[in-house]
Amino acid sequence: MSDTHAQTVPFVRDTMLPSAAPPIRESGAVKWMRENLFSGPVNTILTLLGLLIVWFLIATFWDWFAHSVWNASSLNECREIITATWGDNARGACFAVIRERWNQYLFGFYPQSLYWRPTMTFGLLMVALAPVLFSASLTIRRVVLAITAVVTLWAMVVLGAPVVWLAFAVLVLAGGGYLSERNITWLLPFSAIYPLLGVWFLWGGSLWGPIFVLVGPLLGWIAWRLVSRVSTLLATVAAILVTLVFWMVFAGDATGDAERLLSLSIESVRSDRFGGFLLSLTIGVAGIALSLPLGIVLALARQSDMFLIKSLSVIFIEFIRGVPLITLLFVASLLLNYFLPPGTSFDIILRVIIMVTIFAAAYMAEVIRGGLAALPKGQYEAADALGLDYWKAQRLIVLPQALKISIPGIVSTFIGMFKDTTLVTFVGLYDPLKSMSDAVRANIEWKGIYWEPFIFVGGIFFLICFGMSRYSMYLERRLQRDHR
Amino acid sequence: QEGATLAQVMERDELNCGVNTGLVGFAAPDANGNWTGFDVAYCRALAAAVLGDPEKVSFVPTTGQTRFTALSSGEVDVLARNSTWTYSRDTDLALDFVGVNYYDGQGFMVNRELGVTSAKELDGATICIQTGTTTELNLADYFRANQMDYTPVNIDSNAEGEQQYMAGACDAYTTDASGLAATRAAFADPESHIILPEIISKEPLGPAVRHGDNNWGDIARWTLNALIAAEEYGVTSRNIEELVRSSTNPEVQRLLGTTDELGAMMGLDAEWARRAILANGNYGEIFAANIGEQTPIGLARGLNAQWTQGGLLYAQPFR
Amino acid sequence: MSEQTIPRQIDRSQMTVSDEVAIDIRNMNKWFGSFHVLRDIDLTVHRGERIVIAGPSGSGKSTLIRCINRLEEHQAGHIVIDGVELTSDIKNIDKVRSEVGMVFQHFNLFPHLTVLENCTLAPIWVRKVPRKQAEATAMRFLEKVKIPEQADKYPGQLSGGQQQRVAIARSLCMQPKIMLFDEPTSALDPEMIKEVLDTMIQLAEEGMTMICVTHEMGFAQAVANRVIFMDQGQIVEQNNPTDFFNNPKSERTKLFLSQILGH
Amino acid sequence: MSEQTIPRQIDRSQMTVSDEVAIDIRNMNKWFGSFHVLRDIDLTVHRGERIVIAGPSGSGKSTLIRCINRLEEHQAGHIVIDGVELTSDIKNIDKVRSEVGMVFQHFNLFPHLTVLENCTLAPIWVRKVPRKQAEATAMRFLEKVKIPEQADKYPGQLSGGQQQRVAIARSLCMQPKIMLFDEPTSALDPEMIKEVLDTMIQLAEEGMTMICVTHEMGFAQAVANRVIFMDQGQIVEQNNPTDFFNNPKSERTKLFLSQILGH
Amino acid sequence: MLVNDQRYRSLTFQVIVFILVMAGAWWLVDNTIRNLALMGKSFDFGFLWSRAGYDISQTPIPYTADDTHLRASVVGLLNTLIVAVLGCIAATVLGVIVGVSRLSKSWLFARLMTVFVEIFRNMPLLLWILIVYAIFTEIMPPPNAYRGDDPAASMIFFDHVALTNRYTAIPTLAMTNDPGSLDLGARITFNWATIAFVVALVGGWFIRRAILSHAQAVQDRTGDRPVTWWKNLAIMTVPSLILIWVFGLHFEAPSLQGFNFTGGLNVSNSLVALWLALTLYTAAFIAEIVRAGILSVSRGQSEAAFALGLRPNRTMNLVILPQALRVIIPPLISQYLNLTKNSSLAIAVGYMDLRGTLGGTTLNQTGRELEAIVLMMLTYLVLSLIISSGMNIFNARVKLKER
Ligand SMILES: Nc1ncnc2c1ncn2[C@@H]1O[C@H](COP(=O)(O)OP(=O)(O)OP(=O)(O)O)[C@@H](O)[C@H]1O
Ligand SMILES: Nc1ncnc2c1ncn2[C@@H]1O[C@H](COP(=O)(O)OP(=O)(O)OP(=O)(O)O)[C@@H](O)[C@H]1O
Ligand SMILES: [Mg+2]
Ligand SMILES: [Mg+2]
Repeated sequence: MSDTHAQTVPFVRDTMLPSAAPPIRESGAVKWMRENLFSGPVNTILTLLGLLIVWFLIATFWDWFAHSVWNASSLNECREIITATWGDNARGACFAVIRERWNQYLFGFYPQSLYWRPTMTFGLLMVALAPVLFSASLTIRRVVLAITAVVTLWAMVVLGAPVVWLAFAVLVLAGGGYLSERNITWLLPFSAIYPLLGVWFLWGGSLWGPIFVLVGPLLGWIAWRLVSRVSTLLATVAAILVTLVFWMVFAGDATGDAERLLSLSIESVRSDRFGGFLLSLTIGVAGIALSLPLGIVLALARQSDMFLIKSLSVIFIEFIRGVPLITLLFVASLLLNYFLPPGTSFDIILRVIIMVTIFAAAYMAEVIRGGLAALPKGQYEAADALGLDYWKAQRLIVLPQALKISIPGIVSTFIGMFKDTTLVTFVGLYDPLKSMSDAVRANIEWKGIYWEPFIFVGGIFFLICFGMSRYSMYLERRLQRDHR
Repeated sequence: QEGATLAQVMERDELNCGVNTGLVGFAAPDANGNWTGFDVAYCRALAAAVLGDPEKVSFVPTTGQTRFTALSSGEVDVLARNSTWTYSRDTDLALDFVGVNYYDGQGFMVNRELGVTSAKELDGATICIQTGTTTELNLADYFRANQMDYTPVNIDSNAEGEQQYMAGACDAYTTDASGLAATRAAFADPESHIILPEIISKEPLGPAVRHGDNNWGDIARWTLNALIAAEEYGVTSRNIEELVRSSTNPEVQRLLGTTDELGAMMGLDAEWARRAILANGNYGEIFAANIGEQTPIGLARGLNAQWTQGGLLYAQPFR
Repeated sequence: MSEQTIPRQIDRSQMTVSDEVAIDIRNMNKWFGSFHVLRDIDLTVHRGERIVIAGPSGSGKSTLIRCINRLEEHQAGHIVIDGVELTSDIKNIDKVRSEVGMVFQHFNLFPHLTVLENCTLAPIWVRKVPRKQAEATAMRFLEKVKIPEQADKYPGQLSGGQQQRVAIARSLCMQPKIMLFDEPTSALDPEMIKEVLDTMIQLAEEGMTMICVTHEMGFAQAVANRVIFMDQGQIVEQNNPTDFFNNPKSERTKLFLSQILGH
Repeated sequence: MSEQTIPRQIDRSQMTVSDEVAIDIRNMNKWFGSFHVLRDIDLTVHRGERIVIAGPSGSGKSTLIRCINRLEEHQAGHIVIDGVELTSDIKNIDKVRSEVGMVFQHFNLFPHLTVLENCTLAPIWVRKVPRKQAEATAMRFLEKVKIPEQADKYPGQLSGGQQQRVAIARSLCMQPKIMLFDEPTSALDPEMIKEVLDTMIQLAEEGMTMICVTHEMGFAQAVANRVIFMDQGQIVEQNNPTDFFNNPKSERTKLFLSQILGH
Repeated sequence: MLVNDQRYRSLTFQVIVFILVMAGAWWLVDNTIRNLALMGKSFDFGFLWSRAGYDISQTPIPYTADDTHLRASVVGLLNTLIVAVLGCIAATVLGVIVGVSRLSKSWLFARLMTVFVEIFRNMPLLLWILIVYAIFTEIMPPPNAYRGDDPAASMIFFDHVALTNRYTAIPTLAMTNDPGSLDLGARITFNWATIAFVVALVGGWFIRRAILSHAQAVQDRTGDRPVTWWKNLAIMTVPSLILIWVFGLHFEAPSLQGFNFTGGLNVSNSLVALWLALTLYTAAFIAEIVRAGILSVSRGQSEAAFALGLRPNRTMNLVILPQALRVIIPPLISQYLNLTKNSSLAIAVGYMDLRGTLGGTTLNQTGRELEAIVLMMLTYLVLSLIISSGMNIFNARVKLKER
């Protein structure tokens, strides 16, 4: 054996070497530059190209931004100011149009005296979203709610909200903050009724409407409790029937009667007054809220082993995904009346929301299907073995995990949908991008102004979409870490 | 169906009126979303006649493409969106034009610098044109008839047409002469644009309703007639109260409902025409307030003068 | 490996077998498509029995025990659990499932729920036990499997052995009368095998009816009162562990034993 | 674990060490950013030597052997492989890489190619061997690692142990003079470790120069003729395996050995 | 009871759903029939054969106002396809460049590309279409700026391309020896020269494949791969060069005549703007797909390849790309699908695509909204199905084999 070890030189280190600083070219800014900017000829060229692009962008746009005018009442006045201040050939941006018309870009034709209502609605939306979106971390919740509270209340005061409503907003915000500190899930009931509240705040009218809309499911639930002793399936059918019958037959009259007995209404605002980002957000938020459950149902149907259900869902999804959204919007605006009983006609915004929802839901279904498919079979089996029935297993075991996996996809579907709300311009609604800008430009003062509205509207879209995508990335990382 | 529209409107307590998405002078929302314009005034008059309140109108902005569908699908009760009365629209599209509120014709606007003085010189030009309008068809016909070539630049809305034209993306902009005038009026330098003398088509513009509900058609028609007749008889929004009391002209009396219950024949009350006129004044007042020579749009009455003034406006007798 | 894993003296005092029949399988057959996985299975398990099923891979062991709580459907024959016959009647299936606990090779814990939530989920939603009470029960069983201190962690934060013990506790929380184990230790590192086997032995000592697919022959010898050997979807041999290991009858069993104990 | 894994008598007849120097590392230093990973490494390996590198996690073992075929660049000192110094000269790097085979912890097989294609890829494109011949060679090495029958499968279809053996065969197909192994068995299940170690022993018996980072001390004792212990980026102790294990000199080595052999 | 039996439960449920769906469908159809009757309309596609009467600015096949609505719709469909195909090609090229650049070691350049991606992904496509269109109409000079002795604007690419605010005038190809055309009927013609070029290119491609497989065979036999690039180059170019010479093919540069440039091809700005906006927007998404695809191939793969002595470019071709492509191509194709559907925003710039003709002017002139929209949706649906079935075939072919 010893021959094989002939070469071994026993070696023992008695003093450990200290760690030394790297050679100069291995550290500091020099190294950073060498590695990140000038490592190799290709990268050097790219870096120079990058510098060139940056320089070009700055050179092209700097003047224009630097010479911007914020205070003028028409484009011509802007031009005069620019010429007067920076000389004859100066070019400059005229952001005065934003200053003058910001209200239209944000609120459309919503009555000025009621601007506080949409503001409050979207402020309270944050409270309603807290248990859904911000449940991951208390700090985030605190920050979001604090900012929301300050901004909302400030804006409401500035916009002249009545004291009663200010008090109401303070109450909800404070309550939200308190509950979020204690146990965020207690806010869920508020999230559940928020959609109705939101509709009421935005459109106004009688509070009895939303109340009686709520009563429907309540009665349905009672029916379910009563019948579920006999059969779950029957109970479900009964619950749905009771709800629908109540809505169709009683709700309308009841609202009128109740309103006569005790008037609980605020000034109502018609749909055609919605425009700008108010319209985009309304459609976007409603679409998001509705498309997720619909998408889940479609995804479950597509994963089902019942042939008919599966085929129906596949046909639906593939059909919706196969046609452009704009054609669906055209269906909403041109064809829906063909498909409904003669004489029915309902709000165009509602129709658009339905179409946008269906469209997003088809995409959502595919995203969620990916999440469902990624779940190991063992999870289903364990749920079965524990005696959970299909719906309980889906609700408690499968969906929470599948949705978590699909967060990035879901959020990018949301972003896509929010961006697509601009397409409503093609059915005659006043989206912030095209119709509203056209309307602004239809006035003699602002004729010919393009870039500033584009920048303003684009900037807001960017903030919202970029924010959403970053938050989803954060959420994803966070959920991953939590459960590992 | 017969009478259904009136019942619906009454029940809704609001008139749905299809208008242009934005054509200065004819229909455009201002910064607060209040609609004004020549077509808008008709809608208000109709609402006043039917519902007693000129404010009870919901204006549905329609594009060139969606307007007729909006009407035939019942989304709007009446369409007052400078639409041309043509044979195929009246028959095939199943619309009923209730009259003409503006006699128009298609023209061209070009930049003065171009040095063009006649449409005949437009051979090879690029022409901006709204899609889905009769102008698109007229243009094709005109250039073929004169054996000229052109490149159409299809646009979606008047605002966009202006933008394209202003930027020089087309040599000429074609649409109804009234629209051209309105557009030109809104330019910063109207002087540097000229409207060519050729009018290449007849464009009788008027409100339209659906086929099938003649009663509603009557109401729409006679509201328009009431406005026109009022001008003919000198009934204005200012003197109307006085005339109600004092007018001895039987036709005026019938119009204003002081004698004969004409309104009842259509299912309205006696004072319907009075309210219609009070809403924005008679035809002449509406014209003057929205598109007349005192306005930036500055249209002359021309063909749209009363027949008594050498124009084509001729209200059927109220009898 | 086998000797080491059963360290302590087993207390067989509680481990009595009653006459009551817990599981009665008659003439059961199952096909996957046209592949005949289980052939004419006859098996009666009495309350308190601890049965170990062994056999080469693919012999249908997992399929057999999965049929017992109807994770797989059988196509011919009868399976009667505690007097309830497993047919396609959902009521019966539900009843059986809530009386039969199952532990899987890969634990199949719910990763998005804490250990405690894993354990209380089924009691709360299936048995409709109040949350407080369910949590108390769960803690009792977590103590039994010796990880009460992990109750608020997520499964992903535990070692494999701990996860498997949580899986056992989760099943126990439904207070099943019968426990099925499908190779509960084969996905574990050697050190962790022991802790899981300990837990299972403890269960056996308390008189639980158990059917266990495993290759841990030490465990089989120590605990089982019957070892069943399966091959090609059939029960080839069954016997008490002593005779089974020392005196296998069938050739196939001998071959199998030589492979499994050989290495 | 360590004893069992080396089952058979090792044949040391071929395992002679020549005087020729295969790898000569002098004063080599490496930094990651400002972190000094390797400090003053001096190491001479002769042709036919089998060196095992051990040491706590993060001590720089992987980095050291990755420097040897320039997967990492060293910043000071010299590395000479078979007379070729590793500098940033691409020619030299290519020459060295085609003479040094490397096996990774996670196999890193190409999942889109069959086992055979994995093995023939480099010979065909780097050595420009005709395909027929490359395939013949590949089959020879696949036989040597005992999986010729899997040649047409994809890596995803093999078990971990089989995959690692394919990885070894793939390296061998380039007919390297030196083989580097970076914890080749640490991602494997216990049963699979043996089959991979067997393959490595076989290589050693055929006189391959090997540097192997591993914690399989049984393997080290049986095969290595030198064990190098690293800590904090430096070589703390090197010795023949007998002395290294029975008589460690440095405190750190003792501590490490007590941990690794203890469990 | 049926619902309590595992076997019949799903059947029962399906029957219920089927009945409900049928009832719903019947309800819709019934409503539609009643509505049509009320409006005095019918459901027939006869209008497609009547005279269209309107002009289209860009007609890939001959079309005049006298043609039928059907032909107008086909022109629209071709326009859709043109912008979709051009967009897909350009977006892929740009997207791959940006995606790879994001991984570049040049920090600055990589950051710039990130900014590009984020900006384009997070703003609505409609905004980009409008902005690009506005850039063209507002910033480019009008054609008459090119007029006169001292023009305000000058043509680029050696006086061959003129960017104007209404179109981009590019040279056309002209022939001195025109071989005539093949008439396919319905006034659709193919020039024989075009056919000759297609044949030459397709033939060249097959020959190239033969050369490559020969090279492969030689490599398999001897180990050395013969150099093939010059053969390939020759095969792909020489026949075309000969054809160019035979037909006397040359560029005819546009020149200003009257109002506009003539002689060349005036590509309308609506097409250019739409194409550019679709390209930029989709490229941002493709860049992310490409980046994710490349990152999905673990570092271990390239290290293993390096350790085997493979050079970086070979590693890329033989190891990284084949794996990355599997990840990249499926989402890439769904981006193609999105692009095709998004091209329907052409309406914003007045580009007469399928939606502009069939779903726009035709719909409006004939008042056949039901028929026109149904037809239009079906056409888009068929396009999508074709694209996605291509994707499914690809997926099935490249699926990694696993245990
Ligand atoms: N869902 C299935 N569909 C089709 N065949 C299946 C299915 N599940 C199992 N099989 C087949 O049935 C046979 C028995 O499988 P089973 O899992 O019961 O074997 P096992 O004895 O548990 O093996 P192991 O020890 O590997 O777990 C195997 O041949 C398997 O391939
Ligand atoms: N690419 C890198 N960049 C920065 N630091 C690195 C890099 N690779 C390794 N390191 C650091 O260098 C040190 C040595 O790493 P190395 O992988 O060589 O250790 P090791 O001895 O192989 O440990 P293990 O047994 O865990 O594999 C570690 O602290 C590690 O964090
Ligand atoms: Mg099994
Ligand atoms: Mg390492």
